[in-house]
Amino acid sequence: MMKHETPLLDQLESGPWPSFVSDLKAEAEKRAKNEENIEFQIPSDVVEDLLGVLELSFKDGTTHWKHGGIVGVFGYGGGVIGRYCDQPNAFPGVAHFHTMRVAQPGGKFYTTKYLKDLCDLWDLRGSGITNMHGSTGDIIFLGTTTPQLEEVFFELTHRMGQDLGGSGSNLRTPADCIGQARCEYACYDTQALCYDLTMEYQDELHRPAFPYKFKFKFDGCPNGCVASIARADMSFIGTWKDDIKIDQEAVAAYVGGEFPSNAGAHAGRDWGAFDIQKEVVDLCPTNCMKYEGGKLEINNRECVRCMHCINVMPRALKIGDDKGLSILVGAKAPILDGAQMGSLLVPFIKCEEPYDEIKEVIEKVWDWWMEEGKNRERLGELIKRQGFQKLLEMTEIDPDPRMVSEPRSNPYIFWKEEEVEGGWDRDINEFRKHHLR
Amino acid sequence: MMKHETPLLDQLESGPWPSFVSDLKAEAEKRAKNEENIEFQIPSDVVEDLLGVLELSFKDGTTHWKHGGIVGVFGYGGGVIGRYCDQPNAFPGVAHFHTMRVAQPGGKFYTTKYLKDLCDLWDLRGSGITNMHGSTGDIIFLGTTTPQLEEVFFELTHRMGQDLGGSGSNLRTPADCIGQARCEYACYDTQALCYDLTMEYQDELHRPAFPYKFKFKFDGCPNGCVASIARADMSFIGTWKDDIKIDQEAVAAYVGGEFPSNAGAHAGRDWGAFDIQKEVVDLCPTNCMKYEGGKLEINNRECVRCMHCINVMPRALKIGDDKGLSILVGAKAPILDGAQMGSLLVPFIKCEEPYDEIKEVIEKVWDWWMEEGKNRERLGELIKRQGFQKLLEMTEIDPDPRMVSEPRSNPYIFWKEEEVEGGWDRDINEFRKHHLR
Amino acid sequence: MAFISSGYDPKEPMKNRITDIGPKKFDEFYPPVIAKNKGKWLYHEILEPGILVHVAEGGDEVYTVRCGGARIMTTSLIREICEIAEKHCDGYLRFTTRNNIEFMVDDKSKVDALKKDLAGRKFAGGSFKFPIGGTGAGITNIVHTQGWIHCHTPATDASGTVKATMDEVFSDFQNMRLPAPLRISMACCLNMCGAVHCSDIAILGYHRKPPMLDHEYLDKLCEIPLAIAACPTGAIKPTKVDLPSGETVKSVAVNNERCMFCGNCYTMCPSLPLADKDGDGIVLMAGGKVSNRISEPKFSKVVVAFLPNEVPRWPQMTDTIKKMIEAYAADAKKYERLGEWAERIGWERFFEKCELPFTHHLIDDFRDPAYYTWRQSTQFKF
Amino acid sequence: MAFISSGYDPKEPMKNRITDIGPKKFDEFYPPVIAKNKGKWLYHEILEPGILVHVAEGGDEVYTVRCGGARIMTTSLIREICEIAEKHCDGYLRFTTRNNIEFMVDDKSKVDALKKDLAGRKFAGGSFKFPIGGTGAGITNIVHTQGWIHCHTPATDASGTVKATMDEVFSDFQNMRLPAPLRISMACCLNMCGAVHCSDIAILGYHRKPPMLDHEYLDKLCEIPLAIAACPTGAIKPTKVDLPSGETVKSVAVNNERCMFCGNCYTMCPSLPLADKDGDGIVLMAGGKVSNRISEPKFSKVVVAFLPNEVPRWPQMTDTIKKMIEAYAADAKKYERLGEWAERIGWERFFEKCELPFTHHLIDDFRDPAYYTWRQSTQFKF
Repeated sequence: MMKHETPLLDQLESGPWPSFVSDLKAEAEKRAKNEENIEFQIPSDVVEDLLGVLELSFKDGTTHWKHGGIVGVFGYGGGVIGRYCDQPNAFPGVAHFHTMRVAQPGGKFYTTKYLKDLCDLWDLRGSGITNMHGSTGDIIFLGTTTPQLEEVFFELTHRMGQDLGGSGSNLRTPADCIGQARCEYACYDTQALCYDLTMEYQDELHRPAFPYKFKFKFDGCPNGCVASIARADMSFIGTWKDDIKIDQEAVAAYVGGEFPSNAGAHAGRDWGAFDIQKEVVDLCPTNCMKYEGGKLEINNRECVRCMHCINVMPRALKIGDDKGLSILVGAKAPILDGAQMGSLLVPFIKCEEPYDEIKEVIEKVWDWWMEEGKNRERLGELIKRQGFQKLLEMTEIDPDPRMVSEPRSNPYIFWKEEEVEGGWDRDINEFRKHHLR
Repeated sequence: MMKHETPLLDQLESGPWPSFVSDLKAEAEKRAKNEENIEFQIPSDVVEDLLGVLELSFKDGTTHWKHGGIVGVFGYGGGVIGRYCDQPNAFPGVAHFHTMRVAQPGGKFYTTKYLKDLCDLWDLRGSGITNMHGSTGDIIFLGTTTPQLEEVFFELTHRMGQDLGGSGSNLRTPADCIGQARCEYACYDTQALCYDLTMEYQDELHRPAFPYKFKFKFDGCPNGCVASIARADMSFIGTWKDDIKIDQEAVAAYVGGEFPSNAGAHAGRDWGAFDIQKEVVDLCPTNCMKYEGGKLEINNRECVRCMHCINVMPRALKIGDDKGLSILVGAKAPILDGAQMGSLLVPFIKCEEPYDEIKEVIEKVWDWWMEEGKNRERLGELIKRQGFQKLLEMTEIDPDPRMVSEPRSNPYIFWKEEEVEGGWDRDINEFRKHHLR
Repeated sequence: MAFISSGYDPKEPMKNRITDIGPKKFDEFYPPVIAKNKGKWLYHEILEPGILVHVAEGGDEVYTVRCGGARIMTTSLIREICEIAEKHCDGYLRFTTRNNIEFMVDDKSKVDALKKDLAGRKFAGGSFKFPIGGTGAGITNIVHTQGWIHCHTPATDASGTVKATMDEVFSDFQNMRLPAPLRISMACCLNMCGAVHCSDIAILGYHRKPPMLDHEYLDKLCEIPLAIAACPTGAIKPTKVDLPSGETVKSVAVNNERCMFCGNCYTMCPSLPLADKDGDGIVLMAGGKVSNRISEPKFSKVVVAFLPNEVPRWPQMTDTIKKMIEAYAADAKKYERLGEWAERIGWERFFEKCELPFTHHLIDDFRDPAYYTWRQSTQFKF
Repeated sequence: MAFISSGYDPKEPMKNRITDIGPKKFDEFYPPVIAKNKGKWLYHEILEPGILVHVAEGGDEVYTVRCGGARIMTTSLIREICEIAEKHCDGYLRFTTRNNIEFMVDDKSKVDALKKDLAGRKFAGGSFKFPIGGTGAGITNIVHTQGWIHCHTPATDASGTVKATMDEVFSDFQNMRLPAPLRISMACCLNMCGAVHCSDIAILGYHRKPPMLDHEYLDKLCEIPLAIAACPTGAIKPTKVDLPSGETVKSVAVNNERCMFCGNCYTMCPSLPLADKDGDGIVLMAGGKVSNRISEPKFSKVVVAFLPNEVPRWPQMTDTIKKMIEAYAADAKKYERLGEWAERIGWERFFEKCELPFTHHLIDDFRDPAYYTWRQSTQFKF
């Protein structure tokens, strides 16, 4: 018998999709029984009260969580988000219900040993509820009390060799796609770069010195599986400079229907026989392909590496050998000034340890943003406010037509005095000799 | 022998294109000789001094014309632009050199009788120099003195039945394309509508009551030969609602090469034989055409009336019968807030005398703009500032997805109190009963 | 319960302190077949919905079974996942960016037992614990935020709306009949922790009432200048208020007409709550994408300005989503993402085919760029 | 010279005054064949460059000979036009929107004599008075503004730049070898009386020095608040200035860093002149169009940030224009307008093929919409 009735939430137990309500109810029961005799360090009815307060929100259509307040672990400015219930008397188990962000490993690969250690820790010192994973990528420990924060941190660092992630106005835990670990499209080792930068910038991650949050995300190719172009202040997206490699025999196998096109992704409907002309050549955004006499040709100079043809025929077409990445900057969600996607700052850069060139770009961007950014101004907003040209000036990167989808359509060029012959100082009296009033 | 040496301008006499310098020099000589003994009412060396001051500008790279000052004809706020030379001693003939705008007839058709009457008047009372025509469309009398302004106006109105055009913060002289007078594409009688509105709004044209200038332009079809979509605060662009009419025999004649495609417009190069698939069907922006078995088919419901197919085969394809026009609003050149093109306000409206429905739209737009527009704020800027929705509210036009190229991508909807259940007044103390601080 | 010390000494917080060690290094967690073949993968194939094979240069293969899951997850469920991974996968597993769980085996012969095991596990309420799917031209798991379960600014619930939606579109999680992948995302307010602004379909919580003013406490709990500066439209001004007690306090006044309900002021100041049962609800957006495939990445567009919070299953919301998906599935061309389809047919047709009303709210009126969304052309469809 | 009164009495301006009669009604000026067949035209054809025929339902035809001309035109030249029209066209003629002159005859037999007559007329300096052309897939007359000949704000000359350009591209005025029509426009400052912002190629006069401050006269000649309000970037502030005379006057101060040289302040206040021999020159824009044909109307883009005023023939400017036209002619597909070509090949290729340098000035930094011109995609060409 649960502590609170949850008639509304109970209706979310039916249906095929995994029910978080069922999961939570089972956990609540398990904690109530406590067959393993765990010495819970926070109230054992925390899950029941969480269900109770959520049911109340379903009933009255509003949240019952209050602002965070400042809680955290000593010396860190992020990693913990304070959370308090606004009905603590009715739901004392969740009166304090703080979040801890645990930095996730690259590619989100795990051993069960590691996960079970996390579970043991969190069963003892927290609610037993997690997010796998939070929006930015961290493992989220959902709900504990203030005294447990340092304890959890101590056990994480001492017993598991594991740190907290970022929150607040600092570098957020960088996230990557699966990359070369299990993907043939990856143009660079996303996990290696992500890990290297994460370790290099631990200070920025834990001790806020930024105007606002800052996100790195690492996509191995333009397919963009971690959505870095939409979500990261700095997106690192793999690309290549040379030719797509064609295996003409494999092309023939696709045309002949021996290989499933698009890696089988469209198998749920009968779309008819694979038609290389219609499905590949005609859909190329730059029309740089030709299929004639059983041979596929690509004018690579006109290719924009959209990945479509490679996605459709992964066994026949391979990314090039001269690989690297593009850096885009400024993506963010709508608040406050409207959403932005990343804008292309570095069309191509090699991705080689120790990544000095990449770090140089990062640090120049940060120097500018820390100097000029206003409180709670994302990088994208600063670029908009001071201009893309200012970004180029501060990063000492040469302008390149690749940085724009089109040149400006307004002629409002802010010339600088040193660019204009004769400067700006002029003598009005001299002028008036030739131009009477 | 000319009064001023013009070595720089003289270099603009060579080359094939009509030389304005040659024309002006000839005129200067003619006035100097004055074989017809005209009693010039302004200095007879006006053209020589104009060449002189222009040569000076070529030499010193700056203009020598000053601000207008307020000159005009009694009771009119527009039609005259004052102009003074900033070197009156060196060029007394153009010390005062005002412009008069003469309202041009629709389609810019003329009789020689009319033009010669204008010439007689302008030889006597002005510089003998015109613009045929000014940027907005008027006949421009370029250069006379203040005392001649009323004289010219009197003669124009009394002897020629001809009025001045617009300038300043008022309705500018409306302009139209050649329309049904000599074009098979015209979806409405541009000259009739242009003339009717010009006469209806004479007061707005001559007596500034507007925040800034306002332009009407009338394009008979989406080809847009008077560029109304780029240049008019209110553009009237012909269109149709029903099917493009197809003459299959004529289609066959184009395919067979009997009729020159594109009305012969590409005859200067050998583009090869006409290929209806490549040149028409494949270029349709909505892919709504098919050419199979010698028959051209159009899925008219998906047609966006871009005119390409009709332009290519004018003898085979004709605009529909259910004709009317679209109204777009807000176009303007860059200054001050950046350029705008016209935005679609009325997707379709019939164009029938006495045009009451059209006038209703115009007057509602004006009422709003005159009420809310700031000094020197063009309509397009007001629409941007107060929003397209406000424009719809003020014109009482229902929202329609045709008005947008895409819905908003930001969710920042300014809901109004009356749209939200329960209104906005709430009791914080009641709220705090359920949500402790 | 007795306090159990980890070893941390609050009196000497720096003693033995370990900091800045970052996450675990990725390669500690690679299954052997991954570690061996990293960077040498040749190609992959989706064998059936939810089952992938990747083939490496040397001939090694890894078979992946992808399962959906709620991103809110108890340790009990994680332990169950571990149990499965130990039984079938030598103790390795991974999660995807979109909260799917992936179990990998290095031989085809191991796949069937794993599949069967996963498919057989259900929660007490009857829902699947580990539904297999989420691959290819179908619908994968919804990325989302916290909602009423843990956030102070939401305008709707996250886990509830997601469960309701995934139940509605479940067959497309286990099928690949769509013209292209369809990504649904959910954010419970427009802070958009989930960055849903580039999704094929986005569910967004939205407030519609300006903040209440808790004058009595405002100056005590908030820094007034920060609250004022937080407003993107400049709708908040400082003021003084006479309380019923007779006391005069510093507070703020809100120009309600200029409020766009973003809640940024509330984020800075808890005395300005917006949440309201009638005011809060759902905005639906559509047509975004992040991939650079064929066309460039696109923002989602607002296609439904408001739907009420109909707990517990938001039927109008799920019906509308379903309607969009069915219209898209019926009309789009192979490979065409939802936004590419809408652009090809024209948004006027999108509203017609999805049977959605077009209201004035959908016309952009936010700042200068709004202009670029209006139609500056005579090209449109009747 | 004696004053000749028109009959106007300055002492009684309202006596016999006629106002608000508008322009002449269009149909008074229609040639008979136009009046008869208005609204009944079936089709047209360009017989050769500059010569069109329009055929009406009943079989009537009108042949049009189109001639270029400078838009600045003396009465002598107009009289010559009238003489031609009387000789060949029963006293009718018309002008086009782009300052061409059109002579119309109602029978094919009349065309040759008219052509010959027109082609034979030249100015003393050797240029054609009435070059025939300006039709189809070629270059027609340049619409333009006043420039140094009559305007107070220009940054270059109009008639001079136009003459130099048309001489350079003259063969394309009389030919139809281009992929599509190419419209060149010219405006002598960014007031853009000529609205050149949607042209295939636009020549634009531009200042690059902030206004000089004529403090001594400023408050006498200007309304200071209007001058301040005129600045779109808020760069002008009120101030007081001590003159050498010792007098203190009200004036304005300009924040030069924020000046974008638009000259709007000068329009409101003559004591703020911008013009300067070194500072002023030419911006070239490209890729605009107004037609809705195939693609929607487009703005022109800035492709050359500055070229000096090299009088009298602006050779760098005309060379650059010629280079763009030749690159376009060589590379574009049939029917493709210059802007459509640039978009298809990508602007990175446009700069390469036209051999134009890409400088930082070409990246938009004007307000919020600038963002939309940056590249938010990984799609680009090396």
